[in-house]
Amino acid sequence: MEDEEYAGGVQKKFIYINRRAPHGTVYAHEALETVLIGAAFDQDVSMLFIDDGVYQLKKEQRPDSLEMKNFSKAFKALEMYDVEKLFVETESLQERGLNESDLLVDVELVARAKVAELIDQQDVVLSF
Amino acid sequence: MEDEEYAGGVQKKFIYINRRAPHGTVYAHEALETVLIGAAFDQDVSMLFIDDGVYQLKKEQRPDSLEMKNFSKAFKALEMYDVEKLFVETESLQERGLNESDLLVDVELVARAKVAELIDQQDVVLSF
Amino acid sequence: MSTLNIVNKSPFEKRSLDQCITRTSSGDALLLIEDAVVAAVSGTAYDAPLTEAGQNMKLYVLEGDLAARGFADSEMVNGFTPVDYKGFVALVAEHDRVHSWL
Amino acid sequence: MSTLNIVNKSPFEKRSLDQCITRTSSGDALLLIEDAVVAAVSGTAYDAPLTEAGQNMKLYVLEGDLAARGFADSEMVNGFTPVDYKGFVALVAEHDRVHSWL
Amino acid sequence: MKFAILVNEGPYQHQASDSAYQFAVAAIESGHEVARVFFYHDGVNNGSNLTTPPQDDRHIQKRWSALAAESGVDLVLCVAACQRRGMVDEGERDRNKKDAINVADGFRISGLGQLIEAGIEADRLLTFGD
Amino acid sequence: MKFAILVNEGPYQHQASDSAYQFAVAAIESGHEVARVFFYHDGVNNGSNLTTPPQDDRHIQKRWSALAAESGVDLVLCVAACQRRGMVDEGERDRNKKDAINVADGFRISGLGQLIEAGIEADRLLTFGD
Repeated sequence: MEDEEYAGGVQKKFIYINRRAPHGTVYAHEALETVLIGAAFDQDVSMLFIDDGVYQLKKEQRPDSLEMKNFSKAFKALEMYDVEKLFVETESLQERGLNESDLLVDVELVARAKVAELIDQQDVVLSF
Repeated sequence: MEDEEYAGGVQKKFIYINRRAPHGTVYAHEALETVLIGAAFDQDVSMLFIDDGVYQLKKEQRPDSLEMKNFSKAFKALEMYDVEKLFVETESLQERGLNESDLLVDVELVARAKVAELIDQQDVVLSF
Repeated sequence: MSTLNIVNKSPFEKRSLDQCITRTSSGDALLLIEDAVVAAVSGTAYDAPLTEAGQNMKLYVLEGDLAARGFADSEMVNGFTPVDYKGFVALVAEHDRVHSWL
Repeated sequence: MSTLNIVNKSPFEKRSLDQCITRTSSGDALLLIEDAVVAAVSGTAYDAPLTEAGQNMKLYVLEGDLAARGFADSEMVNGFTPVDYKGFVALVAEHDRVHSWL
Repeated sequence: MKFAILVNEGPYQHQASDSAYQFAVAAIESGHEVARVFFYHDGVNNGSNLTTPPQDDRHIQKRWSALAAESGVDLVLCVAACQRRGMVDEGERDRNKKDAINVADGFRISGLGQLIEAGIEADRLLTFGD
Repeated sequence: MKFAILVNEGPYQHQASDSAYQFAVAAIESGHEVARVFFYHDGVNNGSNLTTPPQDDRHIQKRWSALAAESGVDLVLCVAACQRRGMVDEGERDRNKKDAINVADGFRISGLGQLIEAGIEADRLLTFGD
């Protein structure tokens, strides 16, 4: 894909909300692709992982045994793209028996009661 | 579609299990198509409606306002195709605030505790 | 700065409605479309949580989807307002952003 | 005359696992594949209902799907047997019919 | 007001494409602009000119193409999704050495950047999916 | 033992097609026969020869076509689903006056009766879907 640039000068707050487990469907993978492409547009980007979306950040994913791509490694590259605001809901982790040390990357934990507030600060919500 | 016939002489017990609401996805519609085509094969056919599948039989559906086909009328034609075993789970109706008089066609009610037994009598389970 | 939340799946099939309701602010709105409209029909376990949710936010249901599934506006849980597609458009315009709970 | 029940969605997303469990006979089996494998990982609200379900039927999980999602066999709820695709094939052959809870 | 729409599912299988279309029509009738519909994932299959739905059913692709012709809505198919799903225009045919073209009139293939751009330039971006 | 498989979803969007393929391979390796794979709904999109997935990703259509060539698995696309979704072979092209063909080698278009027949003739019929 060619590198795309946006010269419009507008900066908006984009939030990518990830609520699905990886691998069973392609949505998690494609959300990440969108964030990576979108990074070229110099917008204010956040990613929020709630519900089954927290599984996307689980360490040690090995989908290669199913001949599927292990896109989870790309989460580690987000920092290079200046995508640094990764929010994970505490309750979603707890309900799945997970904690911060199970995750591939450093994240900011956010309580369920604060999720709506975070969303209400955004201009554009993308969910797949 | 051409009329298809099966001359193999084998008769199996087929059950079509319908668990999805109509219109939001195509599965309910296509399950019914399969039953109608399958009728030419002279098999022992049952249809079972559980969970959101019971909505498929709701009276007075009007998807035409959305430019979508009202396939629910075809349930009334099943009798002509000798598909007469329509089972509906009582609890699924109750949980949705429905009762038998809300349904388009005559059905046989079956308790949740008896559903597994009904399935265990079949040779082939089709679910979409 | 309010959000229009859209849910499109039956709560008896998927948990997206439950998951949406726990993450809304007062002043937000909830619109049920497609298979989710069945949640707005009274007589189910969703009467109570939706009535409660309606204390903090406006509740809407897309009437074409309700009619498609054989239900009348009169069967709705108290607090729901039926809208047609133009009403849906107006809701999107009135709120600051839209969040589809897919 | 036993049935192999297959569930493929996370129970935190869809209700198909809950809906399956209430309609199984003793002697049936349950196989979790794709996103449903997360239900077999211990430490969630599904520990108890699945342990209970395991009293009446055999519980299996597709290990390739478990590994894909970053979980090890050792993290499973008691009572689950991991199978590979050949084991999946053997289960289909051993049971009289297969019911995919889609 | 200027709207942009994201469609994540193909035609007929899920209602998403129908809902998106009905919304777009109502938005235009209400005096708004629908600047772009971006088709992602299986959504790209909405643009296939090889479909022949039953005569008594809606023709989803033709409906979209007519909307583009009549109201100038920019219908964009995500290039990466097209490659995975077999949606081909002239450029893609030549680049990937395919034997056929199946992108209908009014649709064009482009990159994901078009989605981000739509999010930046539209007043509201709205997603329809499964 | 003789197996038949029903696939209800297209390639890449859902894991259903992957799971069905892995199951079919394992069944054959275990000494069983996979008599037929019936593709219904969006499942018919598995048969498109117009896909160009990224080089480091699996090529789902080619994998299926190879399975048909090597193991004689009968890959059937539902005709009604093909018409709604734009899958065209020579016969469909002529019948519906289309400009292109996109059904890959090893796949054939036929009626739903082939699914029922598979259910009757196979020892086990197994469904993969969403």
